[in-house]
Amino acid sequence: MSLTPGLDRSASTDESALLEVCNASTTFATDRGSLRAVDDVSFVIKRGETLGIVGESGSGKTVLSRSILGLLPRSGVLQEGSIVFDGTEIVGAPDKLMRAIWGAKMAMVFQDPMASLNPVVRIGRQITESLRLHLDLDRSEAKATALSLLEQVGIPSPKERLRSYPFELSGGMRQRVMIAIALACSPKLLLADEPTTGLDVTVQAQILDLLSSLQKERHMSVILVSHDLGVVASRTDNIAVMYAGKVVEIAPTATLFSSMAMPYTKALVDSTPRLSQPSHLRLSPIEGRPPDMTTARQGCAFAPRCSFATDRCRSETPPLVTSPSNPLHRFACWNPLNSISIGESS
Amino acid sequence: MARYLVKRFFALLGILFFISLGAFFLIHLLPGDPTVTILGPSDNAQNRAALTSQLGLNLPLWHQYLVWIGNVLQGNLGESYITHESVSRIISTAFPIDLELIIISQLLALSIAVPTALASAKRPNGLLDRTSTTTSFALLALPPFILIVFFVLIFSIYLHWFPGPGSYIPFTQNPGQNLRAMILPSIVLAIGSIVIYFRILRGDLISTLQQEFITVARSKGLSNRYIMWRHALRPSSLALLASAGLNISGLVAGAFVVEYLLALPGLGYEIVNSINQVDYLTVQGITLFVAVVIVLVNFVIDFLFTVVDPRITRE
Amino acid sequence: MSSASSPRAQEPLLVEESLLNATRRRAFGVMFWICAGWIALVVLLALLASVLGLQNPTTENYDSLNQGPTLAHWFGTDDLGRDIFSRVVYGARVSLIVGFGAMVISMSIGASLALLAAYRRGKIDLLVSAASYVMLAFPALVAVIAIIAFWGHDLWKITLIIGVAGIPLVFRVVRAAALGYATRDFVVAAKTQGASDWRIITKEILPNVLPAMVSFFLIGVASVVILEGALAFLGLSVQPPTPSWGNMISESRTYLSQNPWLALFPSLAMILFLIALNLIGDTLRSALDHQEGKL
Amino acid sequence: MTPSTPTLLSIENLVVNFSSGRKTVHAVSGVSLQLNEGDTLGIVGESGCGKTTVGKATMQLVPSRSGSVSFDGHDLARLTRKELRRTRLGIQMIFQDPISSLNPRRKIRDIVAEPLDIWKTAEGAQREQIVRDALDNVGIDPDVALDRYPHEFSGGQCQRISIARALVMKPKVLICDEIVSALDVSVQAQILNLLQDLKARFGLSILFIAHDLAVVKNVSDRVAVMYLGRICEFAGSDELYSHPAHPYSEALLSAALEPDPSSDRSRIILTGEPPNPIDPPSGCRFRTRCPYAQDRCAEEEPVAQEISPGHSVACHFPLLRTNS
Repeated sequence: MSLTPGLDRSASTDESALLEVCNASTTFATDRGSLRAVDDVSFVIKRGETLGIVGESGSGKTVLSRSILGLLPRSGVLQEGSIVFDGTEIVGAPDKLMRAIWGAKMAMVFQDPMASLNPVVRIGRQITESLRLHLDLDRSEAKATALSLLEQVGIPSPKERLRSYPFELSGGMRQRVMIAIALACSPKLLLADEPTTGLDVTVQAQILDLLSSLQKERHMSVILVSHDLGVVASRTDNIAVMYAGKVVEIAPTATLFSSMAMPYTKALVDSTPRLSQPSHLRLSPIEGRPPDMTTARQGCAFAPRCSFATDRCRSETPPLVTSPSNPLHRFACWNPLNSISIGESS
Repeated sequence: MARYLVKRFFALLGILFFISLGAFFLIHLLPGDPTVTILGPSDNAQNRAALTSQLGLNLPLWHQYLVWIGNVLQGNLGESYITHESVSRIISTAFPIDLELIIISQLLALSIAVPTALASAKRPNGLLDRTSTTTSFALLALPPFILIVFFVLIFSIYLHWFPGPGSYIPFTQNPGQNLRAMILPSIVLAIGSIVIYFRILRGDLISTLQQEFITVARSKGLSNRYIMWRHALRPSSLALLASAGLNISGLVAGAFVVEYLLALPGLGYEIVNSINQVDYLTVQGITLFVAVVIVLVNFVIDFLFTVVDPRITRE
Repeated sequence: MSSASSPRAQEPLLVEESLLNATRRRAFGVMFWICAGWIALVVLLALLASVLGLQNPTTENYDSLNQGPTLAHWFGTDDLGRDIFSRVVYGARVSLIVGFGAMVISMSIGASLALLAAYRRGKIDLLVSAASYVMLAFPALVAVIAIIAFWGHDLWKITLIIGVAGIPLVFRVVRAAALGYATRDFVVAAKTQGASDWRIITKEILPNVLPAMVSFFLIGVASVVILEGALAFLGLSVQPPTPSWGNMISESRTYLSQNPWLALFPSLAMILFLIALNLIGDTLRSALDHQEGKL
Repeated sequence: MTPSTPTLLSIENLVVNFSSGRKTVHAVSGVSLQLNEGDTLGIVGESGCGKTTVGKATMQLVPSRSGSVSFDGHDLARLTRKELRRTRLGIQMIFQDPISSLNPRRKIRDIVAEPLDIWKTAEGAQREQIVRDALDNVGIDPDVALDRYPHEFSGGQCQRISIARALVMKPKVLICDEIVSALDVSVQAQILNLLQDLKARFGLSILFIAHDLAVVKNVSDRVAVMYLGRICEFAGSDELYSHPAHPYSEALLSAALEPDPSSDRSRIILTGEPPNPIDPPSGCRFRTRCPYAQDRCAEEEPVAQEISPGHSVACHFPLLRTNS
């Protein structure tokens, strides 16, 4: 596919690409004018690969994941660019077409499992309904499959649980049920939007481990969206950092942490308190606040909060460029950090 | 669930007790002398005193209450001071009319309100939604008595489609005639309910459709129709049920007005006449009966709540 | 909209998720102001009825019976030759007094109890809630009819009785609204700063519940106007010859086939008044809901 | 009580139960803590461990079943309502949800001035000046903020305003209940730094309640780890994080995620979730999830024992220090 400007050719021609997001933008009509929540985002996910999307609130990560899923409201939303999933163009696709993809090839795990499960429908039916729809199973086959799914996600006494209502389960169990629902028809792509944010620390670790083991077993692609760098740090192949609707840095996970180029990424890492740091260490917050997305901007969106910003940063928007040291590392910055590392590897 | 219902049941018994007190004291604390009603204003004091003690009206109020409630518990609601017909009999002939009226009107109301609400909520601010919301708004401002006045004028007097007031025939005598006489009052009564049900259900459906679990249902590839009926309707019907419980009292009131205006000899007609004739025991008896029915309907609704939302029994 | 318990970032709610549920902001719009103007006009006419030089609403004139609208009688005359326009204007007084008067009674008592119950909870709440349940289970219309029938039907008694009968409903609505605020952290914060119960109820909770109360008040007035009309049909509202909309519609039934105007004008007056009240109440409520979503 | 660090707030054997229908929720079961002057005491634990209830019971916002809370020499539970209102001013609380903490229908000026209005301590120009100073102290521009409503501010700014309001009456103790968990990381760091500054400037003592281990470590001098209504471990901040002695503390620390792909240590992943506080396990409450649990743990409730100065643990088989 050659119609992917802004994308690395080696990435776009890779046959094993499952999802190709190309110059995707999503704009909302609001009271205060149009709001470009996702702004010209491009990336590729290969089969079996995990991409972490990290960003603070308002960075557009949630809207991006919904855009990929094609689940945005119809009115007041403008989607541009192209999102090709497994050979199908998602942008502008009618619901009729999407229904064959939703649940069957692409599934989503949402943030709040209590809100994601229908409170008055038994767990069993919430799992079996997509099985019966997509795989055409009869009632007993669907039930048997649901049972084995519950076992796979580690729910004790799954048989009884099929007849339970969501409120009878704990938070962690509910999220396991959500995962079972999402995995029911063996999708090729799983979008997990803040899947552990409301959960306790010890449960969060369980759920993330479960997700990554299932992902390996099924050779599924996963998009893990989180505000927490810690969540994505150890379980992804690549990480995309979003700020003000744009992907500002994207790289293989290890590369990102070892040689981050975008000052925002570094600031994000530095502002997070760490267990390994001594107590009372002064944190380095990012001063100011993210830009108002409804007003037109000039230059880099992070420039007003960036300590390295120059006049150029404030007037010209930096494009997403490939790092000279690593073809898989791309960033949008005029004054990247770690210029030494570029020199080293070239 | 059983424990929840038992708990509700005992709460209802308590409510019933207070209602019996209410029905009794409401009537007895008010001015008015039944002996005047029965004997006429010109009778002498001696007869009046005799009748007072015969009716037990000389006893202290609480004693009168105990006598009355004792009889009621044995199924004896007393008899009318005027016609000497037993109150239970008055109720048993009048109540089927209310029942028929309410059942027909509610079936009518639900069969119109639910599909309209589902269709409207699918596209809020769409053409259908705006039309039906505006219509419901107009209907909300049409009191039953105005509707009746103009319906009678148009459909009975000008068009002769339906019989006019006072043409009630019991169902057992002539089902066809009976239904013809009931259509007009049922429609009038239904209109009020349609508006309430439509507005509540539409509002709840719209907020349910914004819930995450609806997005999840869509992300499973389920059809919109399936999502509306299987995922959205049930969690949205709680407020509808609750309003039906509150509405029942208003419905009875509406039925009473409609009956009185169209001279349908139901409970409403009877009670207004009894009140005008200061017929204590009949008013008391019918009030108690109606209150008990309302309480029982609410008990059924409480049960339906547990069917619609399993969370309720376990709080 | 969101559960406050989850330790997640709250801000996306404001920024991103509100977009996903994008509903366009509803301004008050022209209809709202037309309706408000209409109600103001009705109130003004009713207040000034006696100084406007209208014909006496109870003066009978046998020279012009059952007339349709004319220049002399804009709305025509009734079966006793009385001017219908003037009767409609004077009749508005009854609807306004009963409607607003009864709701003022229901609101002031019901809302005070509700705020107290919602904030203090415990025994007060239990007691008043139970009492409201009992009262709601009682067939209100029957009670109202019976009391009015036996106690007498002048304007003030009707207003008082309907007002008292409305207390439990107001209580339940306001209590439900207030409960949502009574447990918010800003109430707790005020408490820890030593605010008295009175201060918390009036300064912290009430301002938040007030818009819902205003909206419910207007819709309540509409219901009471309808109830007064129904009572008139049962012969239990103000007594003739004093005009009220309900009385006029009720009396019109006798001559309806000869003179539909008799019913038309008072009906129109009532319906337009009800529509205006409902629309204002509803607009306020959805404006409130919208605001709520933003908070 | 040594004169160098006198105890300001002392919680002794606090027990708080809630009734849920016919059942009893054992929210806090015998918690004792001392907050010394100028100290920051962290309480960390998962949801439902009772940490928030400890804060609320300290403020007498929920009734305690037994135990005592003494502040500045007063037993708070024994004060009359009137005395409590006055004494409690010395302790102020900041909550998790910045939006819900501020009355949406009042202007920032009136929100911050609320305690002044309640106690009628300042009026007119003086009131205005105090409010302005308070906002200045937390980094909010009073000229912009005074006449605005809370919904015009971001979560972080609302949290600053909450802090400004809490500090108006010059309290000695600040109870912070999950105050940064609703905020973005970058904003979170701003608030944590602000808290440190204010503490130093106004000589505050802080009870810092949170679920995030790294955050608690960053702000606290000493940390108590809670599980299901009890304190299982209590130690100096750095000590606890480097040498956890309770198996629960160890598991909690190892489950925490760090923004660093190389930090994937040998992890202890607990199975299951905390049991229901309606029916807590006998003996040690952690035993149902503890990888080292033995019969004794079910029979006997472990009492807190000091394993090194200032480090106590409630476990029959505390982890030894040798493995480090």
